[in-house]
Amino acid sequence: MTTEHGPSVTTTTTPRRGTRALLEVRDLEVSFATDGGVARVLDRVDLRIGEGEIVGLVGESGCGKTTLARAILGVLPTNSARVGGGSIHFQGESLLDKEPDTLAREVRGREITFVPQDPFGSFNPVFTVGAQIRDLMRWKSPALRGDRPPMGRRERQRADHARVVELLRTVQIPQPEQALAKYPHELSGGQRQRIMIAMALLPEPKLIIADEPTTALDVTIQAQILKLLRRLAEDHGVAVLFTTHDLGTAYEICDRVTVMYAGQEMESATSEAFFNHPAHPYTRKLLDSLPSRDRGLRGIPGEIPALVKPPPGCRFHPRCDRATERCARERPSTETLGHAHGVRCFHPTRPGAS
Amino acid sequence: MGAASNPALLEVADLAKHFAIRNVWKRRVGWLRALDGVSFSVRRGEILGVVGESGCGKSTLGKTLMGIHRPSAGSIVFEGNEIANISPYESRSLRRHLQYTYQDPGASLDPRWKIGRSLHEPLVIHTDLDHAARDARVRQILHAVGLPESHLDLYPHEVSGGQQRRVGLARILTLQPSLVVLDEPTSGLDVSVQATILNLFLELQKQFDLTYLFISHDLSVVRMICHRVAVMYLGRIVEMGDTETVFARPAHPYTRSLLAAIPDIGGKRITDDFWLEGEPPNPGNLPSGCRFRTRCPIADAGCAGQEPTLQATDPTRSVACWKAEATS
Amino acid sequence: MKLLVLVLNRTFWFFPTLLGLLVITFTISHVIPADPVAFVAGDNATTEQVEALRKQLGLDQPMHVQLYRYVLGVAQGDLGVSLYTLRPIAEDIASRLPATLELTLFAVLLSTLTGIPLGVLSAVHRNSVLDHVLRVFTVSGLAIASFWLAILLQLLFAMRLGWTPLQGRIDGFGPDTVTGFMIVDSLIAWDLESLGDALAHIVLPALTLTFPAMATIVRFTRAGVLDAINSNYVLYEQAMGFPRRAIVWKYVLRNALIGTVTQIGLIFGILIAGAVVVEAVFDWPGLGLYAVQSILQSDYNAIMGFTLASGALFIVINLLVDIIHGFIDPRESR
Amino acid sequence: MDTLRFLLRKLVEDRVALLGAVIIVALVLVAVLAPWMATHPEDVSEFHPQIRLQGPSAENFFGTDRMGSDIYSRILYGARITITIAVIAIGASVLIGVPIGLVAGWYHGWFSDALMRVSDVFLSVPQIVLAIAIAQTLGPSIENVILALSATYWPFWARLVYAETRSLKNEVFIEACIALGASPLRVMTLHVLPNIASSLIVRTTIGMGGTILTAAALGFLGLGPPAPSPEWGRMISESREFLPEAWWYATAPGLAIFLVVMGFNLFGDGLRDILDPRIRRSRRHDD
Repeated sequence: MTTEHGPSVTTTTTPRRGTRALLEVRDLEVSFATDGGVARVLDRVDLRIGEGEIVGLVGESGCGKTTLARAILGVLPTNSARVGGGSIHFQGESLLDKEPDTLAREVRGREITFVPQDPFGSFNPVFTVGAQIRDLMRWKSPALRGDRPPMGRRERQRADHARVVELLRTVQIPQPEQALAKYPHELSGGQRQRIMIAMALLPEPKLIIADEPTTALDVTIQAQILKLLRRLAEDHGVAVLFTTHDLGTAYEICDRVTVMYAGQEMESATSEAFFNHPAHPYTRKLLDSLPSRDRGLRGIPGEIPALVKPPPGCRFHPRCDRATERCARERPSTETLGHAHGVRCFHPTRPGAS
Repeated sequence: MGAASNPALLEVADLAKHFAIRNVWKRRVGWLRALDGVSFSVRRGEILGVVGESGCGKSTLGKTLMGIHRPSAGSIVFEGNEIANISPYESRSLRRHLQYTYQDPGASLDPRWKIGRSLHEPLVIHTDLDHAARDARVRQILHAVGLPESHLDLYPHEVSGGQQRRVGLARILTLQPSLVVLDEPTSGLDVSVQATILNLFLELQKQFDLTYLFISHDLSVVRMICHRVAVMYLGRIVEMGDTETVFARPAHPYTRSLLAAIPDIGGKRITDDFWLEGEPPNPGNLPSGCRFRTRCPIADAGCAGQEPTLQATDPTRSVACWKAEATS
Repeated sequence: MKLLVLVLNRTFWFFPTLLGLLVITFTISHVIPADPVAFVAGDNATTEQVEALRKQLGLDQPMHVQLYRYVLGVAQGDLGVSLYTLRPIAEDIASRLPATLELTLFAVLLSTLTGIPLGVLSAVHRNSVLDHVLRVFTVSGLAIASFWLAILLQLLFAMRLGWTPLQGRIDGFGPDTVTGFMIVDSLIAWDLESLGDALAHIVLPALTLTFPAMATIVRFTRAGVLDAINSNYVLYEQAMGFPRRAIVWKYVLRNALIGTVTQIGLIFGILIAGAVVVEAVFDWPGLGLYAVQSILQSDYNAIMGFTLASGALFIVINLLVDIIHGFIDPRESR
Repeated sequence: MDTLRFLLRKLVEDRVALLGAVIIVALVLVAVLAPWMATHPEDVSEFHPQIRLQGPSAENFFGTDRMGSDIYSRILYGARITITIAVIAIGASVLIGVPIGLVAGWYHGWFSDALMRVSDVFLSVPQIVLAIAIAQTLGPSIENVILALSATYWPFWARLVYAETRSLKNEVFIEACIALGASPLRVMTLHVLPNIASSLIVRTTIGMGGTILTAAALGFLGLGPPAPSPEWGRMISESREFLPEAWWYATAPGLAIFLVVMGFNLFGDGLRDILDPRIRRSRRHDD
């Protein structure tokens, strides 16, 4: 095993915190109405994020990771998407049962915040960065929380401003006051993403959902942002759901990784187990397809299925060399292989076997 | 890599492309030096990688080679003929064997033309073959890139991203090129498809005797398939040499930071280890001397004076850095 | 600074464009063979009389001299004399300009104040009853001939119901002229009777003009809002739990308005064009009525003066639109 | 052929656009069949003062006008004038505007700038104003209305084609053709024109509506074809003296204009929905 996937991963940080569940997604189903018919983009998906844990949600294009992120936030496109079943519990409360207004007021931007994929288009182009942050604080300032001592408006604004400037310094914006006066197009992509991260931290959330936050950036900037995100998440004790198509980035910052394929989650494990002892055939093939001098170039034959007419059973079975008739008939339930290592496969690689 | 002794197929010397920066009066207020004195040669049969981050000029390089941009200075000699400063239309006979594939090959096909017609077009422009002869050639190439003939009757948007790349390749292969510029040929592809496409490049290289100029930001891919590599930063080559040498013992601090930024599963985490700070300066307003010095951890006062040029540090590699001796 | 440069750049193009327009109108009126002098002099004028008149009007000179004089004249604010009344055209136009401006501005105000919110609502409630009603409304607004609508309104409100005056700008003498705008002047003089009278007179012609202008505004605002709603920044604002009302009426609207503002030039084009026929129907003493009277009198010079004046007005309005655009869109850098 | 069938199928799905198409087809039919459909075809030039200003009846569907002519028959013949003016004027504008826009959009330099400046000058006046000036100088006739409209409307197409060509020049597939060594003529005719055709068709359809309105306004102002021509704008203008009693006099031609313009606008809108969501790609900027 380890010989095949490079040197063993040694996690210096033993699974931190993460023992109590912060977010639990169970059997979530989401469908989209498309021109070609109804596409079931999420097919009974499970996901768990512990407190203060950085969870990587990994998968190739069309696997549903962005849809899952948007479903948790409650911002699926209203006219085409429909939640068909399952549950999302955050701190023990069901998010799907909350009124949309309550969700927007009390959860989004307060308990759960968001770092977008596209730092270029996600700022409103006609307002200064400062104006957008001021609005965020007007509605989401931590000073507005019920458990904080009440403050006058002036006093609160002063405290908020100080907090904004301090956080911008923390994300390495050298001159925060000047940056606030600028329009988004006057800042570089890296700077914009740093400010997005600061904005995600401003309301003192419990969970940040970062949807491919480094995909649009160059590798050196990506490295800086990943480093920053990891440090800040640890300092602030905030959990992060980090979606990415790049296994390498997931390796860099995640405590745990869940991999998805064509709308189904396949495997979920600690980073150490995931990269050292992948159990699902898809995970193994995905890791093998990374360019490497030792292995040469190995792709996965076949193509990602169309979600309008997905293969029955395990959606990976047409491309899987371990697939049996049963795989085409039913979807495997989660099998627990070791410490928090779940895999949805009838024929996983079991620990010890090789 | 066995290609070292082969003659040069493409010789590029001091190539520059400066875009004018204009104010609202359309008066020039400065130059954006997208390409600032680039020299290299590509030997027959090799794969030369060009790597760098956005804004480093690697795409401008590809487009200047193809004649889409007119070079501001320098020369491009392909198969012994000077082709700089001649429009692609006027020099089409000289350029027939120099072809270019786009980052997004789907977008390089006319959305209103069926794939078959697009595949015929290069032959219509460059040859006098009749329809039947062209068709035979197109079908042969289609087979070589692993596409079914039924694709001839489809529109570009009806095939997947991986297949669009195959179509893009087929389109230029009909002309039997000797040198193919591959511009970001794997960006936007899923890893499971990427390996398949890269294998196809390697197979086609053998089958059609091709030479590649492989422009990419993905260092792990470049490392896999390129014989030599040129690292660009803000319009200049800062390091060039055999892939093995450059990746194993990078001499330029920028190359080192690039390599350190690539996630390495099982290796050291960049979140613990990465040191490069700041972002590239505005290419319209470059620092004096070495253009990397504003971000360089080992720069000193000397670096602000003269701009370093490429100097050979060992037989297989050269570096543009005043402090290369001290660090390699 | 950037904005200042922009304004200067736009202003710079004002004069060449106007000169180009001048050349076009001159060409139309002089190169096309028709002898205005013979027409003006009448059928029983002697050859000497015609030649004398020709000399008086400067039409005996070679073409390029005439053009040179014309340009020189326009530069000094002289648009020549009416072939019919022999009065200076520039004075005629200046005295009629306020009436047209009052009418068109009133219509612009009416159409933006109603059109923008309706456009936003129909985008936000896409495919609702309101949206469908507005679609019918906008399509008909752009399909109806304004002179016909004017007649229909007259027929209903003035002739049948008698709620408004049939035509004209005011009954009696009206307030003392200060700005030339009846409504403003009667407010200045605090003459409420005149104010009511002025409003009663303006309502029908203004409504006629408002209909197509408002249809245009609703369309563009709706399209702009839909564009903005599908953008990534709205997704971000939703994901961060910004209040829905603020997202629509602050963030989205500001972006959508950039598109709408660029269309105000177009809308003024609709209004000025509409004013020609609408003023004729309502006997509104503005530029349009002047143009129509000149047409009936075959007064070439006056028509050219009118063309030039409305061209200049239109160019100025587009200049203002560009400047406003520069203000509300920080990305503007052309 | 495929495209045509696709278009027809989409059209049947979009009821509103279909309604537009039906109106346009009806207009053409009416214009062609006017001599057979008219109850009093001779009334285009003949008068019957003894039955002037009669209300609608079985004999005169839309009543009679001030000369006692049958308004229904005159409206049918008016359709011929409307169609002639709109088709020829728009056709000429397209023929002038499209090549100018294409050349100015493809090449950079003073010549392109000059072409666009000239069209800007034409666009700096509301169209009807310039059309009034031209039509007035030339004298009232169908030909002159057509001339006035063509002279004022071509810059619209020049502008549209110019803008579309400029943006297409940034498209990767056009660049790929240039890199392949295709001649400018080849790229312009085989790649650029077909790709702007759909927006051109949409604008032309909607432009028809606008042109018909302007032509009617010229007629209303007495600048159209002279009496006794059954031009719709002129008929409305004639009716004004006899309001409010002869309400039918203005109603029929006004409704005719409204319906026809509505037809073109609805059809154009529908075409836009069908043709525009084509496979548009985001433009990539140079790295």
